[in-house]
Amino acid sequence: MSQTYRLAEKGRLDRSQKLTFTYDGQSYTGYRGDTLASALLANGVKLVGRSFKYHRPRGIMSAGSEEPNALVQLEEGARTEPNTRATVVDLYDGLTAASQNCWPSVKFDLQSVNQKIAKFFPAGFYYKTFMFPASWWTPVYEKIIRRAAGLGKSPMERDPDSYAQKFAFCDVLVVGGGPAGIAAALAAGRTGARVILADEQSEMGGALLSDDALIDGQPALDWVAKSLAELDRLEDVTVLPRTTVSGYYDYNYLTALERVTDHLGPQADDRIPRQRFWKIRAKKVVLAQGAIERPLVFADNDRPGIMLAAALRTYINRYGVMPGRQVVVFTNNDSAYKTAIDAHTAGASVDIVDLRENPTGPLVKQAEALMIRIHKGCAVVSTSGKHAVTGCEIAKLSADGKSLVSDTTYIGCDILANSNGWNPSVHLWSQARGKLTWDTEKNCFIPGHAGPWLPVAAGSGTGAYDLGDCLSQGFAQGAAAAKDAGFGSGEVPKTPATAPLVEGPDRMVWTIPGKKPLGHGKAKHFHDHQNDVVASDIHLAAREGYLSVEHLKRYTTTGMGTDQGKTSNVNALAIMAEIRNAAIPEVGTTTFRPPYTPITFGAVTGQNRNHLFIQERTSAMHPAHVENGAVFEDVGDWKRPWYFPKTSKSGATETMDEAVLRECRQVRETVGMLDASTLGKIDIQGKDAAEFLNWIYTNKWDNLKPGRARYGLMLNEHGMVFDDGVTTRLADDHFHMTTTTGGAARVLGWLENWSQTEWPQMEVYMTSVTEQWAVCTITGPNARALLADVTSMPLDPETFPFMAMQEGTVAGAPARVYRISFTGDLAYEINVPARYGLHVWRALQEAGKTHGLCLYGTETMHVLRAEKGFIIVGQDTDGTVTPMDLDMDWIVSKKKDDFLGRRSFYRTDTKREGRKQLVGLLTENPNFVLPEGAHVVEDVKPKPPMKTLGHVTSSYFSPNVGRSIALALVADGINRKGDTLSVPLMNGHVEKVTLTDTVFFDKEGVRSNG
Amino acid sequence: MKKYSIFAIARNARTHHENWERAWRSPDPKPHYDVVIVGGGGHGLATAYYLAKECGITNVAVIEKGWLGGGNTGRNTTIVRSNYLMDESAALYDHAVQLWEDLSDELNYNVMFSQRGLLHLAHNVHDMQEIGRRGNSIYMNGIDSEFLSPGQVKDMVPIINLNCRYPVMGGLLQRRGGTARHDAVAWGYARAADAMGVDIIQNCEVTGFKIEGGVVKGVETTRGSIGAGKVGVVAAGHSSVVAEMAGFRMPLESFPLQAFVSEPMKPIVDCVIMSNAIHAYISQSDKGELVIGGSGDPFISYSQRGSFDQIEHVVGPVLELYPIFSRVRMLRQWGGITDVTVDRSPIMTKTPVENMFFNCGWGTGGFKATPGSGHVFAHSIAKGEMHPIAAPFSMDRFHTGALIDEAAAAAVAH
Amino acid sequence: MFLVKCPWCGWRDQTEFSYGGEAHIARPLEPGQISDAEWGDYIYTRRNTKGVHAERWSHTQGCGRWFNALRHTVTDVMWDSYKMGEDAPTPPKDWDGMTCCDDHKKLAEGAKK
Amino acid sequence: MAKASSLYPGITIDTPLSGRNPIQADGLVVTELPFLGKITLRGDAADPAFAAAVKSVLGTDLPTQPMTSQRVGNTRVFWKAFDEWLIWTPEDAEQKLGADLNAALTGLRKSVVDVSDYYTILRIDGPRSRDLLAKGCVIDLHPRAFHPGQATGTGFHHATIFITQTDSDVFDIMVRWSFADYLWNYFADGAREWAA
Repeated sequence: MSQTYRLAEKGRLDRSQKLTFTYDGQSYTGYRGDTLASALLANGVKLVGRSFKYHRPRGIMSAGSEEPNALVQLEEGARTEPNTRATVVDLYDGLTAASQNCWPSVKFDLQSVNQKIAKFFPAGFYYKTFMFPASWWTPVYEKIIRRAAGLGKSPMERDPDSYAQKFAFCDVLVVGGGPAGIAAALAAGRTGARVILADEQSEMGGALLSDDALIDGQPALDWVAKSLAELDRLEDVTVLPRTTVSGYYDYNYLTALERVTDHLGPQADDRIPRQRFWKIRAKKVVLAQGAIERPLVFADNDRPGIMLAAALRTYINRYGVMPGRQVVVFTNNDSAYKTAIDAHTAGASVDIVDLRENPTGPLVKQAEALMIRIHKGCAVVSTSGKHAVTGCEIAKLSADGKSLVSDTTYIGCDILANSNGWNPSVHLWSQARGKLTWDTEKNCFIPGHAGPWLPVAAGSGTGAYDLGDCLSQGFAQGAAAAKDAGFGSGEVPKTPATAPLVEGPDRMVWTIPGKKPLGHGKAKHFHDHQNDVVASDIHLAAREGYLSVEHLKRYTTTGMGTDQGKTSNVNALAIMAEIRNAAIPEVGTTTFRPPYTPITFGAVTGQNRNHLFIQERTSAMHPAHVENGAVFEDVGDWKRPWYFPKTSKSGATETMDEAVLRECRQVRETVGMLDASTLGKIDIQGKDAAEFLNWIYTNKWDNLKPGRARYGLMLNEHGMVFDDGVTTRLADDHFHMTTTTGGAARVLGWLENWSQTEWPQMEVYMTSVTEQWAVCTITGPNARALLADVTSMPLDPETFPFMAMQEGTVAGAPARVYRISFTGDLAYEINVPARYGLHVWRALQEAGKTHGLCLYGTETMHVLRAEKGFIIVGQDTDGTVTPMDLDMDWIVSKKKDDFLGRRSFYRTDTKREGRKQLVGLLTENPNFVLPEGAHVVEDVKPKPPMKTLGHVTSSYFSPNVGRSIALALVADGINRKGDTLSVPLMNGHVEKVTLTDTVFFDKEGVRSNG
Repeated sequence: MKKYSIFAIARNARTHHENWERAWRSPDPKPHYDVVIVGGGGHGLATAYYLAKECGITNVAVIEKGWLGGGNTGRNTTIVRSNYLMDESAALYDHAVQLWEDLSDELNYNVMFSQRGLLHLAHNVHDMQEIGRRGNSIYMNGIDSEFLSPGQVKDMVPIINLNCRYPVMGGLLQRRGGTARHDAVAWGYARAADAMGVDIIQNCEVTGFKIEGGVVKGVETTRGSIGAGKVGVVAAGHSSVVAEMAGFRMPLESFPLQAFVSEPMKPIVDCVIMSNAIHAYISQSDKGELVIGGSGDPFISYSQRGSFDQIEHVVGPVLELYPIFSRVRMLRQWGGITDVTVDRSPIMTKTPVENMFFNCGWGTGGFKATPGSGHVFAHSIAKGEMHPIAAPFSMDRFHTGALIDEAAAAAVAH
Repeated sequence: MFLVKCPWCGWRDQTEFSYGGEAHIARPLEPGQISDAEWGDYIYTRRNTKGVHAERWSHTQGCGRWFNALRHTVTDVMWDSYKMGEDAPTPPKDWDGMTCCDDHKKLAEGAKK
Repeated sequence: MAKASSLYPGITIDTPLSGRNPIQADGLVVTELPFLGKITLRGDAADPAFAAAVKSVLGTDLPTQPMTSQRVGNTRVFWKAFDEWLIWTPEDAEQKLGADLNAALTGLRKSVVDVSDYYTILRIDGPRSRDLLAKGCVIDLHPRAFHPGQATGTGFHHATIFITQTDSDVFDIMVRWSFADYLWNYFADGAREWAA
């Protein structure tokens, strides 16, 4: 079978490019310019899928992105994608697609048995069943439902393609490249404004691509080509085909998905992004998206071969496909006559079934002149055919449209085109908070009161279906938009001449009666084809009280499919309105939510994936850490050395525990070096700097001497600790603050906030200098000797005491050296401008060889500080802990009247006795390391629930103490030191623990002098 | 109320489903009710249901400015869990889970409570400490809790990319957690409450309160004055607005929170997976859609929209954890308004106005609590004293400092 | 993603800014003299206005300065911003957030004519 | 590139992008401008004493209009905020300039901080520079919207950047040391589609 249904001449195809593709394992050919849908139809393939619920055979209903039925699994393997509309896939050579949601095949689908028992699946049936026994829901019923769920299959491999984002700015964004959109872009572009014209189709022209209209007496597509050529010459105009504007957000921020290489398929250059996600900020927006045809809701209106009238016309004229031989056009309006005429011209036998008793427009006359059979006042009341439509029965309708008033007549057909009028595409208008108005003449929603960003609409998206109107609106709105954006005088270009559209009125019959009452018998009146929602479901919902549109949608699932109800929503609303005997706008409109058509996760993410997902921040010494074999820990976005495992001569590498034990011992025995560059650092200057710190920290700062450092706790206004660090006074009006690694940005923000908004009169300026300084911390008994090898600074404890700072050179580089300690041992934090960091680290490593230097990472740092009972904010505190809870009353100044957080100490709960307080824990078994997070209880019960007193915040095996140590927040812990409590673990083990002081090592604190 | 069952469906199939009765009436408001519930979402309807069912108070109205279940009930990602850190929260949320387990049966409405398991991922040492504490807290409260190794995480979610930017170091699983069908919860409660005589009045907006001598006497609405013995306000994102009408303020801020679904696909994610470090949570509905949520916008708003960059901030993490979804498409995004307290715990409280009770501040987590919240709130209103489970959640805590700080315990970095 | 007007740098993408909550909440001058309830209100209670909301923003990625702004919280339309210490501008009483500042002024002028 | 320090003999100095080859694509070259001096200056521009003192050191008035800059020889002074300026100097000139500013501003409200290594600078040169920046920059860099000499802080996905246009198709982007690798990789990845 080879393109049997292809017309000889027609269509915008490049017939020199024959393309081969595969559908359901069968090979076919098509041409460049085809969509998958048009190519399938050209090859006589009508059955392309199965519906969601009943697994009814389905075909191609539309020729655009509104398609509810023809969803295919495109490609295989890593590039497979589910639920792809065959109507928007540009055919490329080698394309592979398969039908989905059917098994074993689309022709013989076992689950189509659902049709037989459809009576038992009315809307909402699952809310009424599967409740007995309750325990069966998840393991039994839901399993069955999930087996039937979904449509296509997710890819199971990593996507080999790349994606990009583009931030774009323009004066005028025109959405839609039909006649109105092109006119708007021309009018705006000629003023010099920056214009973006985007259209979802592969070429600009919109409805003109399927039409034979004339503009200024020439084929309209000549005008399109000429206009595009002009737009191309305008420097600041960007024309984007294959680009769907998907979302309209605040302040004219619109998102658009450009399918850059989809039409080339997998053979596209892999350096080019597959799709580009545009984020456009426009000064003005012109919405010219056109209109979508509405299907009629009649009995068994879902068989393959039943399609929208305009879609058939598109297949004939644009794609050169006449997909059948016998056509019935079923309509309530004149526009479908064009389809009938074109089908007739293309050689098909055509019957028109017109709901109207007396259609009178010129198109009707033209059809009559062509001797096309017109059945007036009639409706299609049944259809037949197994895998495709083979015929239909028609009958006369009563005046009220509710019943048949004649016998039925059978007409054989293999295509049934139908039209229930048009819905202007108001989706973006609505997304932009614009109101919608029901046009009672045109029987559709049109843009009403605009949202705050005042977009304008033009063309058939406003309900204007006349080509001249579309052009003149486009020109006018384009010129006005440019003027509003500051370009041009607003002068409107002259509209070229077109033939006026003369159409008679439509006849609205929202539910076409069938041979039996609605819901009786087997016939189904679909309004939502994809989700298998039928008119009788709306009646059922109404009967049961699900009257609001949202209830209706949710109860019946109408409009919830991948097409988001583009062809179904208005029909559903109208049917509900009829039932409720209300006007359609009274029933309501549904909310249009982004995206207009589905957008790939890949495009939304763009480049922000893999190594660009979140930055990996590293210090200046990172290359050395890699060389030294560090294993890294993620601390915020930073990669910090966690530990430095050694590999023995035999090739065995230390485990983390082994490495940490070794590092812990060696630091205390000789000297260790840690990269502390990631700690936050803030330069604070100004004559009120000390006063400012008095407010920020709990302790006093005005009495600190230049060159000296002090530890501080920072509280929020709840009185809870939120950061800590050492701050050094460099000069009277100059401080250097350090913060936790994770808290750096938060603390700077906190300081700026108070300084700028509450105390602007204070003379103080903060500047982040975190990365300015690379920091090598050396600590341990040999630290002084090591440092002495690389500096000429005086290091004797008298000249350079604990908590002091000196400037000088270290390993030849300018440095600030702080004698502060997070290990309790003698320690120096050597700060050098980051450019020298790697050099100084390497110099210290080299010099350290004679001092027994070991490199250590964050894990050893944590153990060593825990040995000394030093807290880590965020680990030993959790935002509910005051300094008093930490037994750090000493750091809370009694001399200051106020500081941030102070007042909260005096609240009843904050000053209460028995709050959770930080204590040390010693396990009964000295080798047992408690899991962090385990809970401490007074009374152990055989099983939970048990009343807990608090939890273990830090827990390690300490080689230097020779046993396990832990810190915990325990209710009334400070008063309970010496008590023995229990820690019951989830595995059933219960460990007895004794509450102790938090300092486990060098309780006298003598080691900090070395 | 005619019982729903497979037999009822079979019976009605014979009459072409033309004889189903209304799930709830559309009554006009009566002049006076013993209790008026302001807000026809899940919590409000549950409150009315339990007032009627357990407290014997059936002269109750639920007034709703839009359509019932139209607020956060119909806009959330349907997750149910009780793996909370603080004892008070655990008691509250597990009370809810216990009610969830029998809810379909109790309401004779299938709310599709699916205990498919809820998995929290840990991606760094701090996360591991956090789930260590959380897992043990949950365990100590007698609630199910399991730690999973990365290998066990992979077994449970074969499509996950363990070695992502922040590698998965472990997980915490609550097997009793899962999802439920959000709309069905509202509809089920509405139908059951209606059957006991509760008037559910939709399209009726509160415009003010009648307060005499510090005691509430009634509610002014767009459908006239309605007298009330007691008033329970369950207005979620609009609680501040309602409180303003009653003359006081609540310690709340309303933030937009967004969620989205993918196109439906054959199920391959059979549990709920949450991640804090790579911020996204994901489940796959019984229709096959991936249901995805993340963090809210950082500014207050009643716009029910939120910003697109929040969506990007969720899709990125989803692809980091599940790179195979790159070609999967986002189908629909929407926003809700979350009423957030500083300690990320709800408020169930008496108010400065006598006989007026507030239930709010559920932030992003209200759906899972629906039955528990309604249950204890109904008992509190009926008695005039807060139910013991609700008592710690009173607004006094913002004066005493006795916060129930779920946020502080989870969201700190080091 | 709305735009925020920095008083110095002009209208910029909201992602460049940090939100700082309700504006004009001064820290109590003598916290020791007020009750727990008053202190609690200062820390925790906010107007949470549905309508025109005075709020603080910082142009974090731009100039780094804090300022105040009026935004309609139903539509997220910002009326205007003003520097710390300055009085808030007053949008017209009929402003429902459905027009942006300049457009509203234009519309109001149009209505006068 | 890592190289020998000219101030401190025998010392190798590095930048966060040491050792990277320029990113080259059709119409695009991205390079690092390493080791430029950078100073954050803060103070009260409305104070005539401050303005005069700064002018005496810089030889030019401070820019007081948002998003503007001044150039004196090889030194560029950028408006960063109403009370904050950023100064780029040639390599190794920052120490003297910082000292001179501190000396001239003694007693006035001010802050002078050397941030030379807090940041580095990437230069994007070529007709595609705007296309590359449009992959992440949330401000409009169209010639009508942004001109040579203009400068502002803004965002590029996760990175905070400071961007200035130096010539018609040349943009200099200052970024924190620890974000330089990220931004560089982003540009490298983004330039792939124009790879020569």
